[in-house]
Order: sequence, then structure tokens, then C-alpha cells
Amino acid sequence: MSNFFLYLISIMILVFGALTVTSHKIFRAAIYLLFTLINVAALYFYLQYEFIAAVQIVVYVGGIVVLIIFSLFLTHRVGFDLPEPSKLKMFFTFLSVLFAFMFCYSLVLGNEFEQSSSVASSVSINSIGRAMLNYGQGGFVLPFEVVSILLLAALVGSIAIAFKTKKT
Amino acid sequence: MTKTKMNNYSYISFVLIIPLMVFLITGLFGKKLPALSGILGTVGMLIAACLSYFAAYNYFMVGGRVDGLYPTVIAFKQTWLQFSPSLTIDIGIMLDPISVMMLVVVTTVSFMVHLYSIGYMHGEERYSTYYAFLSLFSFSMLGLVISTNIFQMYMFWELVGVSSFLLVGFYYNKPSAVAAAKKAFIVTRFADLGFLAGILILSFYSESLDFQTIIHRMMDSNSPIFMNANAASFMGVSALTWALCLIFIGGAGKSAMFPLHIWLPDAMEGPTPVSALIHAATMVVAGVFLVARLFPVYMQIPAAHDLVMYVGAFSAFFAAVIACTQTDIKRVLAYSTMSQIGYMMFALGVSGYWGHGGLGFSASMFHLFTHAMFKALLFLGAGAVIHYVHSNEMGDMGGLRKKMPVTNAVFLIACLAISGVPPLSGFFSKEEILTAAFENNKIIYAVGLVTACLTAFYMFRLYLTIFWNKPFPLSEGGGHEVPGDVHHSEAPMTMKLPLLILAIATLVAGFIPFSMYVSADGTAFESEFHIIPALVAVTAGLIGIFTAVFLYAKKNDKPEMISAALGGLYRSAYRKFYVDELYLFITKKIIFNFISTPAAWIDKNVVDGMMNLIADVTGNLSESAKTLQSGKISSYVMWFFAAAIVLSMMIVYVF
Amino acid sequence: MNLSLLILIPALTLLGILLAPAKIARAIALGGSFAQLGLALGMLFAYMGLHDASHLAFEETHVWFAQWNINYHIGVDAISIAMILLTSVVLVAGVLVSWNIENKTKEFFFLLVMLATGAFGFFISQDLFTQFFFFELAVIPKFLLIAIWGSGKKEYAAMKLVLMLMGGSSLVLIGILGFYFYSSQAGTPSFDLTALSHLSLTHEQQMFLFPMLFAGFAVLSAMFPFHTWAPDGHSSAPTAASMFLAGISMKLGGYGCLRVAVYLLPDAARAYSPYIITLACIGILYGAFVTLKQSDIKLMNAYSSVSHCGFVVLGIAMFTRTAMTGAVLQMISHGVMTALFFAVIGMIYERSHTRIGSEMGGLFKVMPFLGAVFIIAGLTSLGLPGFSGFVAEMTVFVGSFQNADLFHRMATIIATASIVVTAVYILRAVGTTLWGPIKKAEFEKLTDATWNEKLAAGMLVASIVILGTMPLWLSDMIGKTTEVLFGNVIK
Amino acid sequence: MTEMKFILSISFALFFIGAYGFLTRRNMITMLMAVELMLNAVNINFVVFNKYLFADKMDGLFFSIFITTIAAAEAAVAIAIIINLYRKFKSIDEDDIDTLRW
Repeated sequence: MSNFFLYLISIMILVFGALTVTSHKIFRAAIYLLFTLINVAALYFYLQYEFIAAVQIVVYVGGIVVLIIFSLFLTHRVGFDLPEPSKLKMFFTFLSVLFAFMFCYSLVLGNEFEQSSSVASSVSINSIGRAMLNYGQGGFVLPFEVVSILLLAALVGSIAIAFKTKKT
Repeated sequence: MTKTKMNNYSYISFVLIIPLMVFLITGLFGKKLPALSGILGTVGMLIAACLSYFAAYNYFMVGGRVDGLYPTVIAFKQTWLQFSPSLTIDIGIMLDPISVMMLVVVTTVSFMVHLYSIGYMHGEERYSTYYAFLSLFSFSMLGLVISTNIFQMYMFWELVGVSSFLLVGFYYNKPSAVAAAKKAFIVTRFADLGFLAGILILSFYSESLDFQTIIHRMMDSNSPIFMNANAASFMGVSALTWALCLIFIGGAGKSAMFPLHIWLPDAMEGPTPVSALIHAATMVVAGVFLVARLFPVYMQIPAAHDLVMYVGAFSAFFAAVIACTQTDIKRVLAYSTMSQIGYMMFALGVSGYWGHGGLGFSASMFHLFTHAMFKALLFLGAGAVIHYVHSNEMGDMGGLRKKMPVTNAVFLIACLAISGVPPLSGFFSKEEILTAAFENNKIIYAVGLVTACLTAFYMFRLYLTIFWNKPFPLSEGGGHEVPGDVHHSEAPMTMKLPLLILAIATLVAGFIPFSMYVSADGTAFESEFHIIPALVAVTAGLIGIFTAVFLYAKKNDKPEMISAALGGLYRSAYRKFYVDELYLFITKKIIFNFISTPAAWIDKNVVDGMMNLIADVTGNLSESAKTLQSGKISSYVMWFFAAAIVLSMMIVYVF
Repeated sequence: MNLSLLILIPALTLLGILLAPAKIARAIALGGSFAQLGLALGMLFAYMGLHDASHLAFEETHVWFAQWNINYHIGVDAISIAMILLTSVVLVAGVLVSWNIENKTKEFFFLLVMLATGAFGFFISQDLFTQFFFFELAVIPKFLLIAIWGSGKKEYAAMKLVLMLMGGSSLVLIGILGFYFYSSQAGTPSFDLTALSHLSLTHEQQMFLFPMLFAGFAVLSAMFPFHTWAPDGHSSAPTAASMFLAGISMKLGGYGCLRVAVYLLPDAARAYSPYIITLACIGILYGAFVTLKQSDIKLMNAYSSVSHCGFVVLGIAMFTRTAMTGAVLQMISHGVMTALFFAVIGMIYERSHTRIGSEMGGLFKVMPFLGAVFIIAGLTSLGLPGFSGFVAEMTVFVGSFQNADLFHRMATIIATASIVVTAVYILRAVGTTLWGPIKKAEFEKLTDATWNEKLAAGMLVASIVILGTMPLWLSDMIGKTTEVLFGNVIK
Repeated sequence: MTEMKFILSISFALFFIGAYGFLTRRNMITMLMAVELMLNAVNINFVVFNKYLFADKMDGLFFSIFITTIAAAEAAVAIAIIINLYRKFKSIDEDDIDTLRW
């Protein structure tokens, strides 16, 4: 039964992903992206990482996709058809991408992964929070701070970039 | 290193040093005191001449023979450049009969020419330069004749070449003089290439550059060095033969032997005294001197020896034929010089080495001696005529005997001498040569006899057209406008004096018992006087003279008729048998158009093109690399992506 | 004898030129170069006074980069002393010739002296790295000298010249690094010439390194077919730069070929020598024939340099003591001669404003001094005894002929044949430019040489005559050094 | 293990779908979407490895959290740039914007 969900989620991810990159309507593409991301979140649920799934939904679905849709509206008319890329380019890109995928897939199939023998630790929100703010062994406070600064910088930067320069 | 052997001949070095100093002084400071340079040069040459007379007296009379031979004296020797332990260029002074004789000849003629030039070149703008060059030439020529070392000879050989170049091109704003100077230098230079190659081969095998050592080593047919040189062969000819033939090419170039003679007639563009000195008496006999110097080695190789003989004989005849048709008096004299040098050459060629067999050698040197005197006289006389008439063309002259009595007399003497009329000097030397030829090679003898006849003919043709033929001044003005300076006197004393001295020399030089002093092996022998050959030779000369008198004593149309009758033969002789044209064809058409032009083209287009091609390829590569940088994100991504895949595959599969 | 002075004096001169006002820059340059000439002469006498005047002397070593064993190691033998003398004479003459340069005076003299500094450093270095450093120092100023003060297609010429020379020097660099790594395989990595000469390399290693070093230096000595920078460069360069280019830079190449490539890799050099001889012979004759075709007298001299420098390479590749000595003599002789030639061509050009021989004519009448100098340079070029060219060429010929086999013999004879062609083009140049009637009326008013030009030409002529009349001391000295350096590989 | 390999293959597929989109699309916003897909695929990888191979650690989790954060920042900046470009060029077709060359 659980395998069924996994396959379902997987198929959804791939189909919506493919639609995202092939759709001719840009708005639809955004929506397909949204579905893809939701399905990725579902995958996380399936893996029992609820917190990650939540972050995925909040940040991606709630944040990024909305941001994208906003910018879409700022720059496009809604019914706008995306230009068709040349068939040749599509064909060759497809081939090379397929080749690369086969390469990576063969690597994964051929590789014997070594499972860590130790006991699985809890991934509750509590432990994640502790680990995130822990400055001792196994803590992530430094990357957390760095990322927060980065985020701030990005916010300020994006505002600065998007700021309308006065025409002199 | 320094092997200076002082002996009582070391004063000979002043014979060289004086002209050199004169050259330096007049060359550097001559502009300041032009009048003095002539006097300085003349006095310097006088001293040099006196010194060499003194040396000759000492050498032949006081020193005398040692064991029946005149010794070879090294008066001075100094290493100048060392190539390897065995090969060194020494600068030195070597005295043996022929070099002492040459010293006398060169200093005498040079002194005469210096003296003569004071009058002849008077008022010339580059008077002091002229004297500087003249001194340079005298220095080089003297250095050449006293060389101890074959390379020393080559060096002075080149120096006489360049002084000849400078003097022929003395009137440098005359294009014909420039062309003649270049031609003279380049043709002799080409011949010198042979000389140089010959030196290289000879010196390699004999392991020496020293004349005495080379001769000593090569004389012995059984010595390993000789065997080695004779055994090594290239294209079926032994190395030694090659060396000697190549050296002879050098000599032939300087001595204007066929086919390297083309420069000599053109060299007459120089001032006439220069022609007398360089192109009649001294430099042009350098080739004869060279062969004479290496004569013992030539004796060892019959092929090279025969080459000398045939080339000499052919040149003698060939030049005599051309001389009969020329109208420029200096050119006639030039061809006559060539012909007489041919005589000397074939005399060497027919000569043996030992004792009386060496008659040809002695005769050749004797003729060199007498010829220097009377040919210098002829040229200086011609110079006086030209000075008077201001033209070189025979057509502008005639009947000058009344206007120029002295010149007339000396010119006649010289003409008789060269025609071999007894008892003038030319008779004796020529008679000896013909005797030597008669004894060795009948064909050469016949050629010599015919040439003697031709010589007499063209010399008297020349003499008669200048001094008799028509009355002077020419009323109808034969082509050339003769300037109306008929009133001026014959020539200044400075010009007459050398003429007289040389005339006396011409008269008496024949009585010197030359073979007593100069012979191939150094032994003295009495050259017997045979009446029959002498009569034959004189008859041949007289036939030539009477033919000339018949044709040219009075102005008439017989010469034209004869030349018309001869037709093509006359024309081709007049055009010097088209040798010049042939050379011009080879140099201009073949070398210039078929070697030089393509080479320049190749350099511009192929070699340089290759370099430019490399540059262009680099440029084009960078142009195309530039288009990779298109500014299109997708293409960058494409490259990035492809590179990532390739790299990861490399990491996985290769490493 | 402190050898570093040889670099210090030019360096101080450079500093002086940099700091002084433009007006006295030339005086400083002249003073510096005269001091350098004096020093070079002093060094010559000091060296000749030594007990064993054939080995390396006045050596000095300072550590430069200890980590990579790079040392500032200098020293001189007879060959380098000869080269240094040549360079200082040409330097003085070059400064004198460009006395009246007006455009960017300071920069001009700065670059000129810098070039000479590089050359001095190159000749005294005994450490490959130091040598390469100075080598580059001598190459790069040429670009600016030609590109700024040149004439005609100067940008193209400057670019071409520097690119080709840089190509050459990159090959040299490969060779040097190759040596460094091979020596580090054998024990201690080293750039030191003497140390490297004792390094035993395998045949393959030698055969790989030699072409790099030799070809790299040969580009600089304008060996066929790498000569094409020479005509373009010379014809566009200002007078002093041409003098330096032909008088000094081409000698860097010859010196490098001999003192680095052949010295370090004698076996490979011997193996490659037939090819080198063939190329040299082609270069000699071909250069001479191409020269025949040139109507521009400066181009003529540029091509004739190609021909004459062929003798250097020929002499080196002949592997006899005499021929190698001759090669060094030819370098010196050609350096002085060609500097003189370029100087006098430049002086004539300044007056007549044309370099095409056929457009001139009769100039001897209006400028007898320059005419005489031109003729002297020409006669030196065609190898007249009494001038240096004769001594050098004859030494090469005699030395080459000591090889007893037919190939070397033929090569020698072919090379000697070029002296005839040389005579033809030299005499043609003399005949068309100096002699004959004056072609243009304005030539009548031209002036003869000024004091500085007379001094420059006089110095060079004096050097030529001294070398040409008294060659024994020099050839002896060089011959002994040749024996010390190559004694075990030559005949 | 097979499950992990299956999910990994899904994530690879998603990654290359994103790559395909990135290469073929010319509109910048769609390119940005493709980038988001790729980032997600990477996230999945981290999470999967954490889950199946190193269950006792949380590094993979944190990586995915940080990547998500950075993706957000990146999207913000990208969109700011896109809007700015749009103002300048009146287009967000990357073919029209090639001032990045040379």
C-alpha cells in the first residue's frame, strides 16, 4: 500500500515536472510547478520528515511560487503563449539530458550504498530546533546565522535592484 | 707566436709602409692641402722605387747565388691570424727572384704614373683622393708580390681589386664609370671565389698556408701529403687538380683571361694613368704572378698546367682579333694587354721546370717585365693624346705627329716593341716565348705566331690612325666636336718625363739576360738565341706592320671595304664576340629573374606568409573563441552542463 | 673586478634618465654609455691580464630564490667579453646617432639603455633563469621603440617582431624548464650553466631539449626560416633601434645558440648539425639572393644581415674550434658592421627622406663623409681584408673546411659563394645611391654629417678597422675559450 | 535499498527535467522555475540519503532546509533582476539580452 503512494507521488512529480518545462502557457507552467512542489512535499511526508514537508509547502509553495506568479503578472499578459524553442534544439537537449540521466542512473544502480548501523534518531521539530541553535558538537548555529544574513542581504539586494531608478 | 726574423732585407718593409702612410695621410688630411698630396705620393713612390732597386741590386748582385740558386729570403714574418696550429696567416716579406723583379716593376711603373698624374690630373676636384687611392693600390700590389703566405696574397689580392674598383669609379658621376667599376669588381670577385675555394682545398691537404711549405710538401710526388691530395677525388678529379684549377680561375679573373676578361675593356673608364698602372702593368699580371708563384705545384699536375696553357693561348688570340676592330684607343690597348697576358700565361703553360726546360717560365717573367714597361708607355702616351684631343675615339684623331713629337716618338718605340721588332725589348721576350712554345707544343706555337702578326697589325693601325692618317685638326669634325684648344702645348714636363724614361726602359730592357736571374727552379741558364725562330717571329710582326701601313698610313676607304667584306666576322669581333651580352643574359635574365626575383617572392609570400598564417590562424581561433562568448545564458549553460557531464564521467570512469 | 657594475651602471643611467629633465636625458645616456664602454675595456684588460685567460672569471653568486635554487650567478669568459665590448660600442654609437631625437626624448633613451642593460645582463649571466630574465628585458623594449618612434608599417612590424621573438623565447623557456626538471630528477634542481653542463642526460632528453633551446635562440639570430621579423622590423625601426636590433639582439641569439644550446647539449647538437648546416646554407645564399632584389637600402641591409648571420649558425654547427671561433668573430664583426650600416643609412635617410636606392644617386658629392662611411660599411660587409668581416668569414670558412667529408665541404663552398652575391648587391647599392649623377636638385643642398654622427661612425669604423687589422689577440682569446668550453666535442 | 534507489532515480529524473527546461526555455521566469525544480531534486537527494543511510544524523535535513532558504533568497533576487531587466529591455527573453558578451 505504501508503495502505491510512493509510485503515485513519483508519477505526479515527474508528470507535473515535465509539464512545467514544456507548457506553452507561462501561467500554467507556474501552476504545474506548484503541483510538483506539493508532490515533493508529499514525498517528504512519505519519508516521515514532516517538518521538511512543512517547510517545503510554506517556503516553496507559499513563498516562491507566489513570488513567481507575481512577477509573471508584472511582466506578462496572462494569455501569453511562450515561443516554441527550435525542434532541433529540443531534440538534442533531450538526448543529452537523457544521456546524462542514464549516466547518473547507472551510477546509482551500480553503487552499493553502505547503511549506517546506528539507531535512527528522532527528527521531531524539537530536536531539529535544538540542533539548529546548538553551538556545540553537531550543532548548526553557524550555518543558520550565515543563511539568515544571506537572506537579509538577498532581501535588501533584491529591493535595491528592483528599485525604480529615477530618470535623470 | 711571433717569428720575426730580422736580416739585412728588413728595409723592404718600408717599400710597403711608405705607400700605406701616404694613403692614410692623403686620405685623411688630403682635403686640407691638395697640392701637397701629389708631391707627397710621388716622392714616397720615388723612395720606394729606390729602395726596391737597391734591394734588387743587393739580391742579385751582392747576395748572389747560394749553391747555384738564388735563395728565398724571408725578410720579415709576423703571425697575423691563427686558424689552427698549422694554418696561420702570416704577414711577411718573401724575396725570391720573381718577387724582387715584381717589386722593381711595380715601384717603377707606379712612380712613373704618380709623376705623370701630377700633370694629367691637375685641377681635378678629387686630386688628393686620387693620390690616396693610387697609394693604396701601390701598397696592395706590393704587398701581393712579396707575400709569404697564400692567404696574405689573397688579402692583398682583394685589396688591389678594391683599389681598382675605387679608381675605375673615380669619375663617379659618370654612370658608365660606375658600371665599369662594379663590373670589374664583381667579375674578379667571382674569380676570387675560385681562388678562395682553391686555397681552402690546397691548405687542407698541405696543412699549411705558407707558400714555401706548400711548395715544399707538394713538390715531392712520394710524400704522403701529396699522395693524399692527389688521391682524394671529387667528381673524378683529384683534389689537388681541383685546387689548382680553382686557383687558376682566380688568376684568370685578375688577369682577364677568357672568359673572365669582360671587365678589362670597361675598366678603361678610369683615369688613363690608372689604366696604365693597374690595367696594363701591374694588377692584371697578378694572375701570371700567382701561377708563377705556385709553378712547382702546377708542374705536378699536368691537367692544371695544360689548362693554363690553353686558356692563355686562346685568350691571346681571341683578344688580338677583337683588338683589330675596336675604335676606342684605350680599348684597343686593353685588348692588347689581354692578349699579351695570354702570351705570358701560355708561356708558363708550355714551360718545364728543370734547367733549360724552364725557358717558358723565364720568358714569361721576362715578357711580364718588358710588357709592363712598354704597355705603361703606350697607355701613358695614349693618355697624353687623350689629354690633348679630349676624346678616346680614333675617329677624332689623326696627324698628331706634328703636334706631339715626343709622344709620337715614344709611342712608335712602344709599338715597335710590342710588335717584336729587334732590338727593342719586346722582341727578346716574345722570341723566347715562341721558342719555348715551339719546343713544347706546335699548335700553341702557331697560335702565338698568328697572334704576334695580329698584334703588330692592330698596334700599327692604332699608331697610324692617331699620328698619321688624316691631318689635324680635323676639318670635317669626325662626329666628336673637338674643342678649339689646338694651341695648347703637347703636355707638361711631368707627363713627358715618365714617357721618356719608360721609352728608354723599353729600348734597353731587352738586353737584360733574364734567364740568368729568373728561372723556374732557380738555376741560371743561358737562353740561346736561334736565328731561324727569331726570323720567323720578326717576319710575322713585319707582315702585320706592313699590312697596317698599307691600310692606314693615308686616309682611304680600304679598311671599310675589308670590314664590309668580312661581314659577320667583323661585326662579331667588333661586338667582342657577344661575350658581354652572354654575361648580361646570365646575370640579368637568369640570376636576377630566375633566382633572385623568385627568392624575394618566396620570402614575401611563402616564408613570411607562413608566419603571417600562424598569426592569422591564431587570430581566427580567437575570433571563433570570441563567438563562444555570445552573452547568451543558454549557450553558457549548455557548455557548463556538457562540461559538468564530461568532467563527472571523467572522474568516474577515468580516475 | 666587480662584474655587477656592468649592470649597475646602466641601471643608474636608467634612473638618471628617469629623474632628470628631458633636456639632459641624452647627455646622461651618453655619459652612462661611455662609462660602460670604459668599464668594458677595463674588464677586457683585466681579463687579458689573468693567468688563465680562457676560463670563466670574475664570478659572483648571490642567492635569488633559495627555494628554487635560482641564483644571481654572473661571470665572463672571452666570448662574453667580446660580446660586451660589442654591445657597449653599439650602445654609445646608438645614443650618439639618436642625439637629435625630439619626440619623447626621455622615454626613447630610457628604452634604449634598458635594452642594452638586458643585453649586458644576458651576456654575463651564468644562471639560466637570470639569463632568461635579462633576455626578456632585452626583447620587450623593442616593441615600444619600433611602435612609437618607427616609420612605415610600424605597428605591424613591432607586433610581428615581438611576437616572433616571444615565440622563440617561449621555446627557450621550455628548454630551460626541461633542464630544471631533468636536473631535479638527477638530484638537485639547478639553473646553473656550469652545473648543468655536468648533468648527464639520456639521448632522448638531449634530443628533446636541443631543438627547443636552439630554435628559440635561432629565431633571435634570424636563422632561415625564422628571419621574417628582421626585414619588417628593421625597415620600420628608428635608426638606433635598428642598430641595436641587428647589432645586439641578433647576437643574443647567436650567443645563446652557442653558449647555452650547444654548450649544454653537445651530443644532440652534433646529431642535429646536418640540418642546422643545411638551413644555415639556405639562409646564407637565399638571404643574399633576396637582398639582390631589394631596392630599399635599409631592407637590403636587413636581408644581408640574414645572410651574414647564417655564417654564425654555420660556424657553430661545423663543430671545429676554428669555425666556432669564426662564428663568434662573425657575431662581433657583423654587429659592428651592421650597426654602422644602419647608422649611415639612417643618417642618409634623415637627409634625403628616401630609402629607395634608385631615387638617390650622386650623394657622394654632397656628403663625402657619409659616403665614405657607407662604402667602408659595404666593403666590410663584402669581406674586404683589413676590415673585420674578412677575418670572421675566413675563419668560418677555413674552420668549416676542416671537416673532411663531402657534405661539410659542399656546404662551405656554397656558403663562400655568397660573398660574390654580397659584392653584387653592395656595389649596386653604392653605385645607385652614392655614385652616378645627382637625381634631384634638392639633394645638392644636403649637408654632411654632424659631430655626433661623425663620432658615432668614427667609433664603429675604428672598431671595424682594429678588428680587421689586428685580429690575433681576439681570435686567440676566443679560440682558447672555445677550447675550454667545447674541447671534448670539437676537432 | 531498492526503495531508496527508486526515489533517487525519481530525483535524478526531476533534476534532468529541470535541466531540460533550463536549456530549452528562453523566458527567464520559466528558466527560474526550471532551476527550482533542480533545487528540489537536490533536496530530495539530501533527504533520502539522510533517511536511508545516516538515520542517526540530521545533516541532510539541515542541508535541505538551508537549500530551501537559499532558494527563496535566490528567487527573490532573480525576480528583482528579471523585473529590472524587463524595465530596461521590455523583454525577459534571454535571447534579447546578450550584453554579457565580450
